[in-house]
Amino acid sequence: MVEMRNVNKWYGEFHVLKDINMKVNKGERIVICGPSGSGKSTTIRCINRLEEHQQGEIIVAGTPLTNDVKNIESIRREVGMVFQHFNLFPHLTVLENCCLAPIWVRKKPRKEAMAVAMHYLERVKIPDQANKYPGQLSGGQQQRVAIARSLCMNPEVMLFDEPTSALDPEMIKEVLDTMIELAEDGMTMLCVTHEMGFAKTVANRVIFMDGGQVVEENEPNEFFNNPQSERTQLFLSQILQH
Amino acid sequence: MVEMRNVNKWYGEFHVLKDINMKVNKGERIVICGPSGSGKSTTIRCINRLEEHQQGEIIVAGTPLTNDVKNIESIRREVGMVFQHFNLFPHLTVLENCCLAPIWVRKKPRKEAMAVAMHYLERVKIPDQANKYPGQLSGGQQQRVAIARSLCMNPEVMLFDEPTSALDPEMIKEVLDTMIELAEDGMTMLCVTHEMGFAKTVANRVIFMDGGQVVEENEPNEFFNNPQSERTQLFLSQILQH
Amino acid sequence: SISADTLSTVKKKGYLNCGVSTGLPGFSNPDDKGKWQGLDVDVCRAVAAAALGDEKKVKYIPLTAKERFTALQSGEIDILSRNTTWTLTRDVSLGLNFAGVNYYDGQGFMVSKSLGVKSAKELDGAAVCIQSGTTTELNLADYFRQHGMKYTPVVFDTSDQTVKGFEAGRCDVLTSDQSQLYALKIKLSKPNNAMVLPEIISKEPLGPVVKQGDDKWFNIVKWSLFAMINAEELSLASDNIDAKKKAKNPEVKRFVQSDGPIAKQLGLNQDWAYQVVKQVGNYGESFDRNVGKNSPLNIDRGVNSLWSKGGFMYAPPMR
Amino acid sequence: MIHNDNKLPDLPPPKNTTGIIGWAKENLFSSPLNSILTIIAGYLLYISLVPAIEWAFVKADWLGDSREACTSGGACWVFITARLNQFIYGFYPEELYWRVNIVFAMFSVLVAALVIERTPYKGWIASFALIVFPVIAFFLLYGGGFDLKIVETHKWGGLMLTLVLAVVGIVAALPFGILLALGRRSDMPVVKSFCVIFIEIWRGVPLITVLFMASVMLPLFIPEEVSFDKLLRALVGIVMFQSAYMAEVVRGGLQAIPKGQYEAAKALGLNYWKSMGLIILPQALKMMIPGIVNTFIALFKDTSLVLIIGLFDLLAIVQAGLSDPKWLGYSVEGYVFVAFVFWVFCFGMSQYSQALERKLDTGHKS
Amino acid sequence: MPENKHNLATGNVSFWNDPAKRSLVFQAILFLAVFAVGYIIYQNTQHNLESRGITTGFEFLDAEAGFGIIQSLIPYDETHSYGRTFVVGLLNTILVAALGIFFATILGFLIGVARLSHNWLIARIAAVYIEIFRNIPLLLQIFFWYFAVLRLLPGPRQSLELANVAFLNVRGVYLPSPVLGEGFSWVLAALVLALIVIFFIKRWARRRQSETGDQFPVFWASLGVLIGLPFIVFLLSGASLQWEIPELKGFNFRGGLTIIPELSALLIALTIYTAAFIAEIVRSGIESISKGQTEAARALGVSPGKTLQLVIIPQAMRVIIPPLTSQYLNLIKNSSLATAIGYPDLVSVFAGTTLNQTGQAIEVISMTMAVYLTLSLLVSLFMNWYNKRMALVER
Ligand SMILES: Nc1ncnc2c1ncn2[C@@H]1O[C@H](COP(=O)(O)OP(=O)(O)OP(=O)(O)O)[C@@H](O)[C@H]1O
Ligand SMILES: Nc1ncnc2c1ncn2[C@@H]1O[C@H](COP(=O)(O)OP(=O)(O)OP(=O)(O)O)[C@@H](O)[C@H]1O
Ligand SMILES: [Mg+2]
Ligand SMILES: [Mg+2]
Repeated sequence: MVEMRNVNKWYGEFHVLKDINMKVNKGERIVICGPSGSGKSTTIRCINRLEEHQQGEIIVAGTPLTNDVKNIESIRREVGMVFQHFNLFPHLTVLENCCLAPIWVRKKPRKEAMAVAMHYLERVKIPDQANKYPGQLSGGQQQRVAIARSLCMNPEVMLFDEPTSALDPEMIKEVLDTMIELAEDGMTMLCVTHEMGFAKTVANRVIFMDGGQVVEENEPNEFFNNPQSERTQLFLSQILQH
Repeated sequence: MVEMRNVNKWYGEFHVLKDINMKVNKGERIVICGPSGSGKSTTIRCINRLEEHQQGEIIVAGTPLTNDVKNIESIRREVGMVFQHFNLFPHLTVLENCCLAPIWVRKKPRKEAMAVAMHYLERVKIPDQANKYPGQLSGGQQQRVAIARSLCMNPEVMLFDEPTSALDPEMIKEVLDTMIELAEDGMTMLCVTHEMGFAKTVANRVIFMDGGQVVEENEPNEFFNNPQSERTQLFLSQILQH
Repeated sequence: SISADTLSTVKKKGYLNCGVSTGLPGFSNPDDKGKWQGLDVDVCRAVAAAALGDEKKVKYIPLTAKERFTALQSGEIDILSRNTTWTLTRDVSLGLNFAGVNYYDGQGFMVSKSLGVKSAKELDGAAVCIQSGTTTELNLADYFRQHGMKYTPVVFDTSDQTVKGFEAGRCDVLTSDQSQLYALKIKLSKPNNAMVLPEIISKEPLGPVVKQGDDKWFNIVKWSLFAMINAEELSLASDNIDAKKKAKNPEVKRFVQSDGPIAKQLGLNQDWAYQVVKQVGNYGESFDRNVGKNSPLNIDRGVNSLWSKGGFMYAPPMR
Repeated sequence: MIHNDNKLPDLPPPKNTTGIIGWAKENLFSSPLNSILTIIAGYLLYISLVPAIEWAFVKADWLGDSREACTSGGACWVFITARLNQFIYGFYPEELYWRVNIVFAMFSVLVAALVIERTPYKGWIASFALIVFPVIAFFLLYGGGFDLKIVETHKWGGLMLTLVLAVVGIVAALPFGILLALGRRSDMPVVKSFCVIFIEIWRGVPLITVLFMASVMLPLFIPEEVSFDKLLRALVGIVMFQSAYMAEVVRGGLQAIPKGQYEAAKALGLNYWKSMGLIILPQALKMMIPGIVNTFIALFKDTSLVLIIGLFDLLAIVQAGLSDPKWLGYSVEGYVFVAFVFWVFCFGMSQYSQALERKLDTGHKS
Repeated sequence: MPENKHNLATGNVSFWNDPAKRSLVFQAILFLAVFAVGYIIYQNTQHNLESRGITTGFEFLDAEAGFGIIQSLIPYDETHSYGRTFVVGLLNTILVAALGIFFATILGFLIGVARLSHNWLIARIAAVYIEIFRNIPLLLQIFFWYFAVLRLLPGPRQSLELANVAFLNVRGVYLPSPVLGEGFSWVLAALVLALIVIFFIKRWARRRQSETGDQFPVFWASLGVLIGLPFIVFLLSGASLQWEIPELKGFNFRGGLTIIPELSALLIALTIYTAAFIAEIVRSGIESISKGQTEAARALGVSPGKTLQLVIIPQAMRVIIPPLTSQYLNLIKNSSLATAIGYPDLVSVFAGTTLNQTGQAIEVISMTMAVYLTLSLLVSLFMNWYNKRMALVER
């Protein structure tokens, strides 16, 4: 589904991504972790071209990413993304948030779009909030709306960038539950997160990044119990303390 | 020192304080607790007329509170108040914060005011911060400055409105210690707080409020070990859990 | 209450507030040192010389056409000397008194030579540049209506802007008092491409104005102007008055040293008329210096000659 | 399983993404549409800028004292240089220019001291600038005391008059503005409605009608015996007008002060005026500086309107110069010069206020 | 209980120390002071007017004006009254202000968006535009557009022309004007019909979208109908619409529609000046919307144009409208600078010529000020209403 080959990226003179190689197959669930500033967000944002890479190849759903606008738009249609800060549209109701892209991008009939939206809102367990505005919802609810909004486009792959780190502890669980369900349904997922419990439960592979490179990549069990690299060990010892 | 007789207060149509009766003698230390919105802050703010009550009598240091400006001013001079959010004056140094009222209200010579201020800053253990601005201090230090600022006016009574609830856990202790010392020196104190440890240590009496009424009033030991009212029991069970 | 006596306030202040134009070459215009000069300015100087004995004791207040009457009514200025036409309405309903005429003018037209127009009657359909708030504006409307012609009024705030508009080709014709036309013509970058049409469509007697209700002050202004005109008639000029003072001519004698109670009744010093001529000069001098043959405007004396030379300038005798 | 523990080196970015080429690709030609826009814009700039620069600099004449010096066919800046004194000082007597210069110098030093961040004793300097300096400036400019010859205000003009109008306008409007703002926030209905009406009326009418009223109608309102200077009357109009705008700036500043500050001041026993003067206003004024600078810019530009009532500010005096028969036909140079002077002042001030705004912004977040 | 809850705890307070009473006294004093000042001014004015022999009252409005006005939206000539000059000036003010607001808004939005363009050159040009035009006095800009630019235009005989029906020269822009003949009411009826059709197109397009998902180009279709339908009816009905084509007669063009250069210059200056401020407002409005909003829209595959239209602008409007309102008010007030170049607006005609011919300063100036106050008030009311509506939709 997603393949990165020797991807390099610079911010000005600063080398953020160094020779990233990674391959995600259909139905796989990948968790990316690593210390702050290691390039996790950048990697994931390169996949749907929110950032541009300068060297190497990224192939999403068989299409290589190029500068072609049509290309980028078609890829974005296939890739859903959930952000740390939800980024819901505050001037639209929950339902309108979910229908916007299907109507204007997929050109779906409004009726159909609304039906699909309601379906996914039910799936994330907040159909009753459909006509409220995002400002009236709790953080957890907002993040679930954001997930539903992405799902409405029927993406092949879902990207998550620390979806729970802006949430209060009580709300983290409801969002993680939603994501676990999604994983169980066989969605291809790439998820940046520090929730190691989540990683253990659903991930097929865990990727550890540091200083812009992939340092280690392994099965969750191996990764947590038998980390190979020193940096991984250090990171895990810090993160598992609490 | 402070006496409230059948005090009633409304915000618009909303009855916040219902027939409050309370008597605080010189040297007594009273802790007021209760669930959020129960009228604790309102009660305490009525005492130095930051809020106006509409029925009943409040007598502070022998003077009944009326609309008389002179009267209010003289009472405010006798009553010190410490707020949840410190409310230090950010454009003045710590020392200037402390000297301001003595100079402009008590008309003390600047030198004397400064000497007094230094005395109290020493007492709250931050004489070395005297020439910094509030923005440069930690929350705990700021709250201690706020206490010193009130003390500089030589008040007969000190009111505290949740003085520690905006502080990080490490800093709560340093503020509580300051307050305990103050109590030990015999200051008359009225303190809204959820710090039950503090209440047990220093309070002569604990007053429990709910829904704008005084529900229970008792010695700390009795109050904590043998609460009479159901509401108190419920409240204590919630609050003592953690 | 008695409205304050202008002469005594002026004497108390020690200077005269004189309303002039914001800039009309020949009539009132600051030179590059900021010194005010012009025919209208000379009236102010004459009054100052008569009333205060010093022509320099004048404070010039530049006014736009719009402001001038209100400024006088409100007492901001003591005398308005700003090429103002004497009309019935102004005399009667604005509470003003015209103290005489220092320039007989008439409204005329200036056109570009390339237009090929020889008479104002050919101007049907023309765009006309005018200065706002003047009698010119009314005369123009009357003239075109009377001759069954149409026109487009292009109205500007100051004469400066009017010229600029004319020069930019915004209008075919510039209309104004003839004196001004000459003054404005030299402001054009190519003065020779423009010409003034022969028609004069109105009478425009211009003169200094004072407030109503202060006859004493009215007299002083009036007679200061008359003194200048009479001086020319008597051939008294700033450079010869000291010499002629000693002459025996009784009329001159009366002029330079008005005996008896007259000066006192006027509220002035005995030598007031002498001071006017000595410091400012006679009317002819003033004319030549500012608008006539010694000035860039080079306007012909024409009707502004003395009555004795076929013009309209006629001052009552000073006896 | 992948394990890769050796640290990769930081490489320099590929050539075509850095340097001029990379920059141009990213910023000018990132898409076909962008490329077209770039080319069109570049062409337009080329055809307008080249002749303009040629006119203003390459072919311009700078020095001389009459129009004969202008021979190169470009701009004739001689007109400006020859009359520069008049443009700066108006009709102020030449031998007394030193008085104006002293005021200019003091003013610059004070402004510099207040703008530079690390100046000590800012409060004292500010009070000096607001209270003592105006008195000194008045005596220097107008004269009267200390054996200084009086220079009537009708001789003032040019840049000096522009500055006097703008600075006096803003400084005098400040206290009125504060009072009006306090009044508008008061809970006394009469005071409040009076202030609201006052503010809204002055903000609702154009400045030129205000100036016109001040210049010709004000004398009708006051007793006949009293008369005051035309400049003063223009100033009265400007100050009234400006204080309404200032009041709104002050109100914004007052609203930004948290309620806790009022309460703390009250709880310490400070009365209304003391808590305003010692606690609230010092904090609010600091926050208002950008707003004040912005109103100052607006006022500074608006001073050019006084030409409509016959005062010779910078614009008016240049226009008067343009009608000098000796210098006909140089109006473009004149207007460009005035525009440039105004622009330099306004641009400088607006950059300062924007910098301050940014600083206050981050200051609040941290 | 709540009925007697007011200040029962007041007790006996000496009069001067009771803040409520003190404030009453203070207010009474203020009221009296304001009243007294007003009265003194009134007295002085009365006295001054009398002693200076100035008549007051509004009778002068009925007198014949006797001067011409270059542009009037209603029939006017020299024989009309001064009262009529007031209306003429007022309408001219409203004309230039309304056009100014319209164009300044469009230009301001364009420049504001250009300021944020990814194209460095475009963004720079927009920034330079803003910094130049908002830092130069408007009066100067008006002079520039009028005197400096006017000079460059050809005279009437060398007019630039378009297809021999439209002309541009130093006297203005001359356009053909329609002369409505017989049967033209059909065309007007068609225009009304077009509006109704557009309404239904909108509804139909929405329904079709709901059912099939196809987007219908509503805007272009509406435009087509709005222009096309009356045009077809016009052709079919054979209505006699004649165009009055401006013709060079004597000195000037006659007939047709004339846009005088005073109006153009004032309008251009007002537009360019105000647009610089509006651009800054638009920029900061758009920047106030967090980058996350754009990213979220892009991540959903929404195109940049649609992102701006559907996500950014609707949110930015909330931030933009209040300062935009004050720019509109400024523009209205600034239109009074018309007097500097002789555009016949209210200040120039009524507070200018009329005032000067009649000398009724107090009446004329107060009428003028009242007009501006009313206009400002109306615009604020409208914008507040609009802002409230926007806010309601959001929350
Ligand atoms: N727009 C940008 N311009 C320049 N540098 C950037 C930019 N965005 C990110 N960086 C830098 O790139 C590096 C990688 O950033 P990235 O956001 O990918 O880290 P991360 O692993 O997601 O960290 P975190 O856990 O804090 O989100 C960081 O050092 C960051 O400072
Ligand atoms: N200014 C006000 N206007 C109207 N209602 C108010 C106002 N201030 C407080 N209230 C209401 O009065 C009630 C009592 O408020 P108060 O602040 O005294 O509660 P509290 O016991 O201090 O609660 P907390 O523990 O949250 O501080 C609350 O329901 C509050 O919503
Ligand atoms: Mg990140
Ligand atoms: Mg509370």
